[in-house]
Amino acid sequence: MTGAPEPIERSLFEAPPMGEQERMVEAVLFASAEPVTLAELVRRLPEGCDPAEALVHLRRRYEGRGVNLVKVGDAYAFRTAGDLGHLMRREAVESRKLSRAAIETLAIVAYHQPVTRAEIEEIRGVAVSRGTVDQLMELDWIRLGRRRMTPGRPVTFVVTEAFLDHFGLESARDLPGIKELRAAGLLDSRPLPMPGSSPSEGQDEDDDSPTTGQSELFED
Amino acid sequence: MTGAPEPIERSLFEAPPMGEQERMVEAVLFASAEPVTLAELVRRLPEGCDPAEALVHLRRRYEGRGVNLVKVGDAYAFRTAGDLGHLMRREAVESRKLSRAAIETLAIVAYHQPVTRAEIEEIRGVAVSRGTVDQLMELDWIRLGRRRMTPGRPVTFVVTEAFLDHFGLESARDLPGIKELRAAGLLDSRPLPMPGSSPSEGQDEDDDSPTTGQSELFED
Amino acid sequence: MAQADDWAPDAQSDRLAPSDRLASEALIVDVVGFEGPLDLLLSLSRTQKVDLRKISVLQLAEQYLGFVDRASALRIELAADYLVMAAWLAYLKSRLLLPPEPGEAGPSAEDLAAHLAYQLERLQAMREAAARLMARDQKGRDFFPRGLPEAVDHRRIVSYEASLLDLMRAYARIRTRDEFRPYAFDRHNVYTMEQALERMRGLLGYMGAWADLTSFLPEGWGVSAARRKSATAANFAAVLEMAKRGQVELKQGEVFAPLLVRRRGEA
Repeated sequence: MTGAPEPIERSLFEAPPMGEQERMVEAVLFASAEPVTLAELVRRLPEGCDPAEALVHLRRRYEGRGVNLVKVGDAYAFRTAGDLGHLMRREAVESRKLSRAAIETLAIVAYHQPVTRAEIEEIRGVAVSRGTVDQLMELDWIRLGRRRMTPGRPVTFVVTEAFLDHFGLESARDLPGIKELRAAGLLDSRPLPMPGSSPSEGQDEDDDSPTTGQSELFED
Repeated sequence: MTGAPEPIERSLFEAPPMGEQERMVEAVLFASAEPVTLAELVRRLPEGCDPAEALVHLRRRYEGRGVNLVKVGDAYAFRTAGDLGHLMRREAVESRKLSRAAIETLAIVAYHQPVTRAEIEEIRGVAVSRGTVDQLMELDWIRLGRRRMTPGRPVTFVVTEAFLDHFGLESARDLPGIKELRAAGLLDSRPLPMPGSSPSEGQDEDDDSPTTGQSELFED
Repeated sequence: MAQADDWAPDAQSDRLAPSDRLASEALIVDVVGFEGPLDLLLSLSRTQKVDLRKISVLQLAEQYLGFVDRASALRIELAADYLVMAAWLAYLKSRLLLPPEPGEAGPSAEDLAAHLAYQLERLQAMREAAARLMARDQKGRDFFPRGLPEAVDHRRIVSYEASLLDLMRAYARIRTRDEFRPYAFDRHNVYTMEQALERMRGLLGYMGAWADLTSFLPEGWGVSAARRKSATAANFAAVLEMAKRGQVELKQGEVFAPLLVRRRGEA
């Protein structure tokens, strides 16, 4: 890090020592969302810096490491070493928002468990499609509970450990009640319009792409 | 790179040498914008690896560099060095300005966690305004903790890993000045001399037994 | 306290000198600027310029009461909590000044005063802590995460995201709907598209030549208008879906003519 002894007689606006310039280039390349050109590095480092030289040092420093400094066109970026690509598998996760039907069903199971399908429908006011329940079970957020000891012995649903884990809860009992929701300002006390009766409600539904909406209704 | 000659008679499923494990941890952490937990590293590295030790080496290697290895709760991440923030202005995201009420509420949750809404109000002397808790939860800086085992079983709030990550804290114990505050008794839930007679206690919130307050989080 | 004296109510509040008017306006601004009585007390306590532990609660009570008097003289509406605090401080003041009644139970006036001082000190401490917290290096401002997270493998794993907040809001939405609008969903007279689809699928095998869609109404659904409407709409949606899947064909001679349906591939 300490290269040649620094010539003290140079100006106040002296460029930082090369070790410092290397740190700067390192930080800029790391944080940037795209490869950074040399011109851009010159612009971003203090006056008098020599990012080209800093890049040479930095490149050497990362040689053989888990991450390498590579040149992409006329720009520079850090990239995982080619032989470690197999470790990167989990990064390719595509996240989608849960449909409104699913989140409502999930909420009802969480608050009312163990709960039967008929009870979920009673609370939501609409039929629960099999796809919704299947999806929540596939996500391992709900599972079958004990059968209800009533005529027909319907199955019940309860939330899973994975659910608690995902939502950062210690137990489903930690969920706040309606009064607490309102007190905490999480709940608008203004009555909400029924589905489909207002434009604002329509927007809510927008996060379901039309295709997912359909397939949920028409699952095979 | 080539350390001691590798004993060929050892098993096929031998863990890679420590230098190699370090490279792997480096690659995985570099590739992720979010902190990666130790458990996740164990899962992703080959059988028999010891990422905890690799992390120790790696942390030392990046000391004083433009990018540092930091610990966030149980997880690890690379972050640019704090003194180089000025170079990254282009990357800076305009953050929503928090209200004074939100900032104070956040601090109270951080320093007093787990804390009930009534306790936050008792400390601030005013009701927690609608939307404040909402905003902090939306930022994913606070979340629900365990319910307090007192009459009414009120919900509690605690800070999240995202909070620690945002403020560059390893744990809530590293909050600035927390030791001094605790030593001065300012983090105690000090019982009121006479229940119900204190001005700020005005409401019927005295259901929280004050003694349970601190001990839960800061047990060590 | 000089300040408290300044705020003593005086009779001539109706005819305010310009300077008084300015003062009263400042007071209004101040009242608005305070976040409740504790905040006001904390501000007032600063004028004592001592360690909050050694603060004179008696003096503070007088300042506060002076403030409230002044506000009422200026006809400033004070929120109830300010008045509750005033009443409590007046009580505390009298307890501090008078010798304790013999045989009196409960905490002493000194205990109450000490607790108030503690509350002020704690609020002050949390404010300072909040300021120190916000002064820390912050992610996205002072230090930065990896700007270019790498996704090497192209195998896609779909993960569904939902936050606890989403969950609570969804539940709140359902519950409040019930609260404000009596639950009166008439399922008896509603025929769902799923039901229709299920039934029409079963009938698929029997569909030969072109047939009027209305002839497929389920039994008991053709009598009342409401039920007929619901079943017709459900059947219509169901055959549209089946046509989309290539299971049936639909045709209509002209606008409002009967809608005809047959199995696809039927000559």
